Amino acid sequence: MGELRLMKGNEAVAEAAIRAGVDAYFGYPITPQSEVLEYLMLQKPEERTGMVVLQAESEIAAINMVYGAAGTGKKVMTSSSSPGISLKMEGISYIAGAELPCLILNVVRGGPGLGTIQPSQADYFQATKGGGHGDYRLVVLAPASVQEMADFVDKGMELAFKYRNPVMILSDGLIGQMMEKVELPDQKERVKEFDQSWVITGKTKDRERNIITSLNLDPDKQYQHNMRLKEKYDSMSDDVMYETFDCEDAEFLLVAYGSSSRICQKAVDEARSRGKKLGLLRPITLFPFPDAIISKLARQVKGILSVELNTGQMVEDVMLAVNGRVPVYHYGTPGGKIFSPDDVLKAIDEKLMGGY
Amino acid sequence: MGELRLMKGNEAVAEAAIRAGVDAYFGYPITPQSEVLEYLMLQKPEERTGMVVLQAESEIAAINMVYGAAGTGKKVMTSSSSPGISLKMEGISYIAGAELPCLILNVVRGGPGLGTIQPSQADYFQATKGGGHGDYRLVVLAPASVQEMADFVDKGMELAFKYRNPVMILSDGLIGQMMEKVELPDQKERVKEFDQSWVITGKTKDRERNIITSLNLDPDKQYQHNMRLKEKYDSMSDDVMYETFDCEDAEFLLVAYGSSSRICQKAVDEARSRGKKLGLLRPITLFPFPDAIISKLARQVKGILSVELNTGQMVEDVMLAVNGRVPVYHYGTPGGKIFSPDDVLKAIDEKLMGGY
Amino acid sequence: MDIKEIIKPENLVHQRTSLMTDATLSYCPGCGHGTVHHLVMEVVEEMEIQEQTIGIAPVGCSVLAYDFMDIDMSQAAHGRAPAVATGIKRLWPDKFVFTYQGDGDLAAIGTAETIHACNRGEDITIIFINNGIYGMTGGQMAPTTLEGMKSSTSPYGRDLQSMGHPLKITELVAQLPGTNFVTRQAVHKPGNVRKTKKAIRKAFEVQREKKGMSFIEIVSNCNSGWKMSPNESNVWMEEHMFPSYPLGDMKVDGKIVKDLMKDLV
Amino acid sequence: MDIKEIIKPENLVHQRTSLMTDATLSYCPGCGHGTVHHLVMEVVEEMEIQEQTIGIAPVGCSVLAYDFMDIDMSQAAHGRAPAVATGIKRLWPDKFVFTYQGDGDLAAIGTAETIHACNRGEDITIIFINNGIYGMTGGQMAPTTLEGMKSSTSPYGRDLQSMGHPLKITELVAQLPGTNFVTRQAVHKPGNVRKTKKAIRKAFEVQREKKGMSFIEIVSNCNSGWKMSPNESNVWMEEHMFPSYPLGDMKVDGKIVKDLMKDLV
Amino acid sequence: MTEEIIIAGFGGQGVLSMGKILAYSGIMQEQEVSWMPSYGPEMRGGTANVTVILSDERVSSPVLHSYDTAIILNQQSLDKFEEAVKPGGLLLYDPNGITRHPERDDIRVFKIEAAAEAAKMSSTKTFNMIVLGAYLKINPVVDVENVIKGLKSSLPERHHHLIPANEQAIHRGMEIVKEARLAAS
Amino acid sequence: MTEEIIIAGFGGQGVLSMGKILAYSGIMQEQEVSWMPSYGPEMRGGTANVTVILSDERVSSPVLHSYDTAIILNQQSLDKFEEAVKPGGLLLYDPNGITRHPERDDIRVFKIEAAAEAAKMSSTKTFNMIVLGAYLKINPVVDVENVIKGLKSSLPERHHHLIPANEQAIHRGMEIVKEARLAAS
Amino acid sequence: MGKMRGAIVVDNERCKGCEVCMVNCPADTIAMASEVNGKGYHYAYMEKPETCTGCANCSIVCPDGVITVYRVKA
Amino acid sequence: MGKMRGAIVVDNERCKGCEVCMVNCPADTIAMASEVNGKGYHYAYMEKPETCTGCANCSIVCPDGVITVYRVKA
Ligand SMILES: Cc1ncc(C[n+]2csc(CCOP(=O)(O)OP(=O)(O)O)c2C)c(N)n1
Ligand SMILES: Cc1ncc(C[n+]2csc(CCOP(=O)(O)OP(=O)(O)O)c2C)c(N)n1
Ligand code: SF4
Ligand code: SF4
Ligand code: SF4
Ligand code: SF4
Ligand code: SF4
Ligand code: SF4
Ligand SMILES: [Mg+2]
Ligand SMILES: [Mg+2]
Repeated sequence: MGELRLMKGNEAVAEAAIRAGVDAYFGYPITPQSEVLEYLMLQKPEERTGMVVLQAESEIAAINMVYGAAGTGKKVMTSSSSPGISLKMEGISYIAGAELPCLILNVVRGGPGLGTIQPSQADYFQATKGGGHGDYRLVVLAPASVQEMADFVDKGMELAFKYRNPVMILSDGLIGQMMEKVELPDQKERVKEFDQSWVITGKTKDRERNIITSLNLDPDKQYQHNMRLKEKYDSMSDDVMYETFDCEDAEFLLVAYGSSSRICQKAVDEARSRGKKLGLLRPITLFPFPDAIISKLARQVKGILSVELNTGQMVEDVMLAVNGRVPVYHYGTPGGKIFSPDDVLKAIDEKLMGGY
Repeated sequence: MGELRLMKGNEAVAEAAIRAGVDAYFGYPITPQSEVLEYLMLQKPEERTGMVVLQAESEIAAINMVYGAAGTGKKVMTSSSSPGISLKMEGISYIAGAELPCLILNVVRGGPGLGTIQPSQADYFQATKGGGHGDYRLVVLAPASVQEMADFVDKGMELAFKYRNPVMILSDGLIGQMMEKVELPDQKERVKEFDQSWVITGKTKDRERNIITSLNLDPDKQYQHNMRLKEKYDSMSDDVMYETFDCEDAEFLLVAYGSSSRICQKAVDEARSRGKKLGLLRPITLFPFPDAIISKLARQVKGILSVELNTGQMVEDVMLAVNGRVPVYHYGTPGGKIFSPDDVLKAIDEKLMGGY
Repeated sequence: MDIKEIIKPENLVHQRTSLMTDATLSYCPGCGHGTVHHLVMEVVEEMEIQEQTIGIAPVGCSVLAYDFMDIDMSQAAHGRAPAVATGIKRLWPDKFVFTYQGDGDLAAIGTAETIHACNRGEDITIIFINNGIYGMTGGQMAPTTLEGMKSSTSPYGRDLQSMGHPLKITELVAQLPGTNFVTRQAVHKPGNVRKTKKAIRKAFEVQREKKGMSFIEIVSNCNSGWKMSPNESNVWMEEHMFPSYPLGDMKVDGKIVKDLMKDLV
Repeated sequence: MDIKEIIKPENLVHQRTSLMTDATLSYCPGCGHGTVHHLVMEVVEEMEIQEQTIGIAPVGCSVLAYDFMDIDMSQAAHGRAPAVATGIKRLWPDKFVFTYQGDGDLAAIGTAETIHACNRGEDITIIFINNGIYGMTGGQMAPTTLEGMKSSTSPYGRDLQSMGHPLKITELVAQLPGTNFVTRQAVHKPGNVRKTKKAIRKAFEVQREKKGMSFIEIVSNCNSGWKMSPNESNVWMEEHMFPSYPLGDMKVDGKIVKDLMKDLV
Repeated sequence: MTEEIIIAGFGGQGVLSMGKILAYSGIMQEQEVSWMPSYGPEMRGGTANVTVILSDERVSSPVLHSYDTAIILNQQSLDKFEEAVKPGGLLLYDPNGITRHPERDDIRVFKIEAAAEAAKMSSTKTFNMIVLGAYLKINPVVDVENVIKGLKSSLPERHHHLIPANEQAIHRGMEIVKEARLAAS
Repeated sequence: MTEEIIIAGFGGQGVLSMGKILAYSGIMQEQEVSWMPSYGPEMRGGTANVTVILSDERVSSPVLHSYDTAIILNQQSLDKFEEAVKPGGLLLYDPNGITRHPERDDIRVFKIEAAAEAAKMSSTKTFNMIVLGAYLKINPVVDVENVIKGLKSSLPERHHHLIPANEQAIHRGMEIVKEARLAAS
Repeated sequence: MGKMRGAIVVDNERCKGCEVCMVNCPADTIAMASEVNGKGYHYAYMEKPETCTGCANCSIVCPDGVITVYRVKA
Repeated sequence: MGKMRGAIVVDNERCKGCEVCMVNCPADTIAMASEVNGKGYHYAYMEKPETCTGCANCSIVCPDGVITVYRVKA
């Protein structure tokens, strides 16, 4: 068993990054995730593993530093929160277009605009549908615990390199700021060999020069590039991850991710204790979305409630998976207000089981 | 009848802006829409109407100039193309959060990243689901002709002020670069009276000070703000606009907007001439999306094909509207490659009518 | 003489300007932000331009400036206040428009907007609170953080080699042809407060005459970020901040009045 | 003597460096971009550092620089090349990393990245092609466009009052402590070409010694944007661009060697 | 009536403006029109083309992959667009610089020595008007008087003195166009 | 066993770190734990609170709107959280500065004069440990020895000399806590 | 003659006890109360009222603008 | 003695006819061909080969790098 610690989600990400052998972090402070950069700076990672940590002049600079470094085949990451992530949209689209691996953490806060620094899940669309321009997708991982904040750093990097695609950890202020027990992985070595088929580390005599670009002036080439990307995104369904709670005999289903899923777990326990056959499906990957399992459960249950800290975003993906088979509802509180298990239970009674 | 001209879509927007009495344009050059700024500069709008036109140092500066000016109650606009629009995401989220009216033109090009300057419709998600952070929505108008490029400036401003919300004209390089006959509206006066209930033009003795902000540190207030926004967005369904072609007796339906819809019109003509009962629904507003009519048509037709210059975006909204009643397919070419009416006909045969 | 005889309306010498609202300032005890707020509103009051004045609050500790100043205001995205001000001023050239920004806001993320608004010579006033740190977000390193200075993102002190140098952006903008009046002041002592107020007044006069950008840096404390008491922080500021950020006018009436190069190098 | 006797391998004096690829340059006839490309590759060849050199192409006419230079390269988003270069150099401190940027890219949208990479003293080389215009997008006004100069977005000439002043960003970055070598050159005449090559060589040497940022502005023509023939444009450049953008070294070995203030004001 | 035309050649040949004049003429005669150019860096390569549609009805697709008429001004364009002419359609080309002549026999092919003629008229600027005249001779989709009207409303006042020369060029084009080969069918 | 606790008071009272020590102690005794603070500018206002959950099972919701135990250190927090204690639950408060005392009669209410005691012990820093001791007396959710272990692993080595004082404070808290009123039921 | 007598009024409830006024009073008039206000701050008060000259230094440096100054010719 | 004779080879097909080499040749060696290359450009050539000193000025200013220079002691 690895080392046990009580840590904030944000700190866990930072510590896990060092241990995962991440080569560089570039970021800019913003609440509620500044602890990532602060923790890293405190750890002197340049001494622990040689990891480079740099406070950039802005989120835009940070994401473009990530783009530059990622092109050299290194493991690179950044983190921010909602307004800062919006500023990274152009850069993220470039990284996806140039097919570079990297990790981006969004510790979501309430918006739109400056909004509030309280937790929210209102950046679901931005993360899963591509807030930047063009047909691209991110792999989106939604941690629901501090442990997963730590675990998804290495997992995310693995997926990023597997697909040569940016991976986003879509967390929120709740998971970022809370402390839980974390089992930390052992220190990994930083990688020393790079895939010379694409990295830009200097053109050696024994290979052609490598180019990192997302530009294709020839429409046919751009078309082919996009179709290849599309195939790649489709193939990601191999890596769908989700978790089910009490779904075996469920008559009604909650779908919730991240912090909401934690709250929903309690609601399910409570409902079960009252004899109601409620289940919970927690998507762990938001893209690829676990539509197959939802589609399957839609044959079993009488209705589904998508529970989110927003005005209704993931509910669309749930509906697309269900495709009309059973009614799908949304319950959520936007803008930094967090519902309680009781609120969810009330919503279940009103919306989901209302007709029954 | 107004003045007739042969104009590029981009020029039509610029001329229409002057005539609509738009007070200011802030922009930054990017192909394929630089003609908007160029045309305006050539017209000396400061002499024609007093309109202010300024080339900003970046798209980010431009959208924030728009934010500033919009807060004073003036009619303000900007334009860009995909990568530039991605840079505006934070600003757009702020404008939506602060509930300011303004007009944003996106002359979409192929992406992701730098991509290509050829036309594309791959920014549909970004425009309609909110590429920025938080729960916000834009009114999205999709012109399919140079005439509509001109008309939607005034129409867009009207909606922007009606809802105090940013309105996006989602066009593309095809509509922006092509020339067609335009009937230009007469010159409107610039507005001189401003709604003192919210504009910041200097606090006069007879009113409280006005504040433009999207910040609500109190989660309850932010929650209420978001719920009010949500209601506003829902109420926008009053302004749904769409156009139907040959839908009365259609057995199969195409759904396409903007430039795609033009190409699809020809495909419908062709299919009809071959005796196939094909119809076309063209959403004019992409948000609010015309789901009621699609839902209605889904009771009549055997299958629906969403035709887009991308790898499949609007198709999700079509599926959500259809909710499983009939099969829904997607056909599209991403990345700047434009399908021809014949390509569409082939796709119809393969995908839509394949089973019949 | 009895105190009661002195405390009479006719003997009033100084009180909070009525252009400050009743809201309690959200700043930490002893933070210079509050002092500057009062000064700006005093100038607006004295010039009788409340009806023509529009302020821009940044993202930073002063994000809520609009809660405290009784004038029309717009909050701006982090770093974008000069662009927001440009948008307003271009459409309302006869209004008085000022931004109020911190060093992170103005000299990090907002560098481009700062330089270009100055370079365009926008007829606005930028009030720039340099406290060498990101106060709002919990004391991270700012572009203006001094060498060796500790912050939550430079916990072992700012290392010039890896983290870059303290950025003297005011010296840079003073050299742009678009700026008319550029000065650096402080508000920790009465004499400095008086000078700062004069500078703000002058800045608004420059604006009235449409002579270009007026830019006022105010070196200020952030006792929370610096982890000192307010008075300690003011002493530390004199000893450490002022040598790097020397007070005084840099450009007056469009003419440079100081050897900037010396201060820069 | 017959020409054929002269044209023999052993008599070779100068030819295209083999570090340029065979692709035909995408530039307009007579455009200085091509000349600079060759110079950079000649220096890389002479220093024998092809295996250690990584270049960053901007968004601008030189967006395709990676098609022409036979080295590993990354294309960067508009204005962000210095950040991209920072990302690379921080992880590969022993490589030679350079950006190649236009005036729109570097001095408009990329202002913040330029200033901060210079201020951090990143050990990279910025090659900055100042042609006073946005060539790529069809001749719009750039930050460096001269007063009265026509462009597609200043069709009646740049008006300082409404459009701002020509921005001398090189003079600004020369004053930042992070820059070690800052110079302004040209490539329209053989003498200038030779000097520019020396400057590029020096920049790479500075990089080898990790002494901070080396920044080379090259004032160049854009005959398409200026709507002149190549040779006309070069004459016009000498007459109009050089007075505003005077050639010569500004900072050598970390020391300012020129009265920058004079050039600025 | 709907006429779908592609005009293609080198950048400097006035391809885009010829299309524009044609479209403007259509407007003068109360037709619906569209003009869709190729644009962007592909034009740096030296080629330019524009799709013009004139119709009595609302124009549907401004983008076409087959045409009623192709007006071809260089070899590259001939290679690219010969196949795209609809069976029974029209191909008009200037043989100047053409090494491989049109080969299709299911369309009508016309030759116009416009470059040579323009050189003779010592006014290379009117080259594209000669071509236009040739086209209008074969297929009078718009009246010449509407072309003149179109020129008047599209050209700035200070260029109006050039109109007579343009008109002359149009007429010259009408005179010198020759059918190269009749469609087989 | 699952114990859901809210600790609430002024910013300077060590609310967050008390929660942290509790959570760490839980880990030492192989429990599952979560610690969820209020954060952000609401803390500038001067109040701070933290939800701590200790459980033998995986912790579900770290956010709660009702609690087994409320540990209350100022009036504002009492006003806010008194109603949130589950029926039959526990409310522990320091009466210092309290003007309106707890009123519910369906919960157990305990009083701990921790501020006064800390002042007496002339070590205001141990205030929160006194409170913790009081709580552990009433509800020994974790063993004191695990609290000490928790302190050892959460405090940096250089602060370990403070541990005995903390332990003492915990014991003092255990001694001085008083039941204010029994639940009615 | 010409000597000034002053007095200040501190808005106790709004004072944050920062002590900036205190160190900037040339006459050493001000001290901090041992009691705290509703927010828990030791507020400023005139410890030596007789020394105050009404110079307003305290009031203009007070970040929270909670001091009002009065002055008369003594 | 010491006088240099030079010669240049222009890659005609890659020359863009910009004339920059021509104006920068100190010996007035270069002129533009009246024919055009495949891209339609009038390419540079040695009009007066005898004047060329092999100074390489033309070659180093050529933006397209299409000139190769040779030199011998005459
Ligand atoms: C786009 C974006 N990035 C980051 C933040 C987080 N943030 C808020 S204030 C601030 C810095 C404030 O520092 P400064 O401008 O120096 O003002 P101060 O608080 O010191 O007065 C930052 C980074 C944000 N709100 N938005
Ligand atoms: C975000 C973004 N904004 C705008 C553009 C469009 N754009 C491409 S190049 C360019 C300017 C190029 O000018 P400059 O940097 O001076 O380079 P030059 O072409 O003159 O060499 C612009 C505005 C873009 N591609 N991306
Ligand atoms: S954090 Fe610093 S700048 Fe912000 S209010 Fe407190 S002292 Fe002032
Ligand atoms: S447009 Fe200007 S800068 Fe670009 S290649 Fe042509 S001449 Fe050079
Ligand atoms: S008015 Fe002057 S003398 Fe009186 S208390 Fe204030 S600072 Fe002291
Ligand atoms: S300066 Fe103001 S807030 Fe500070 S102690 Fe004095 S009166 Fe109170
Ligand atoms: S080598 Fe010198 S002399 Fe010879 S052609 Fe070239 S420039 Fe002229
Ligand atoms: S400089 Fe080069 S490209 Fe230009 S004409 Fe001479 S040889 Fe040709
Ligand atoms: Mg600061
Ligand atoms: Mg340029």
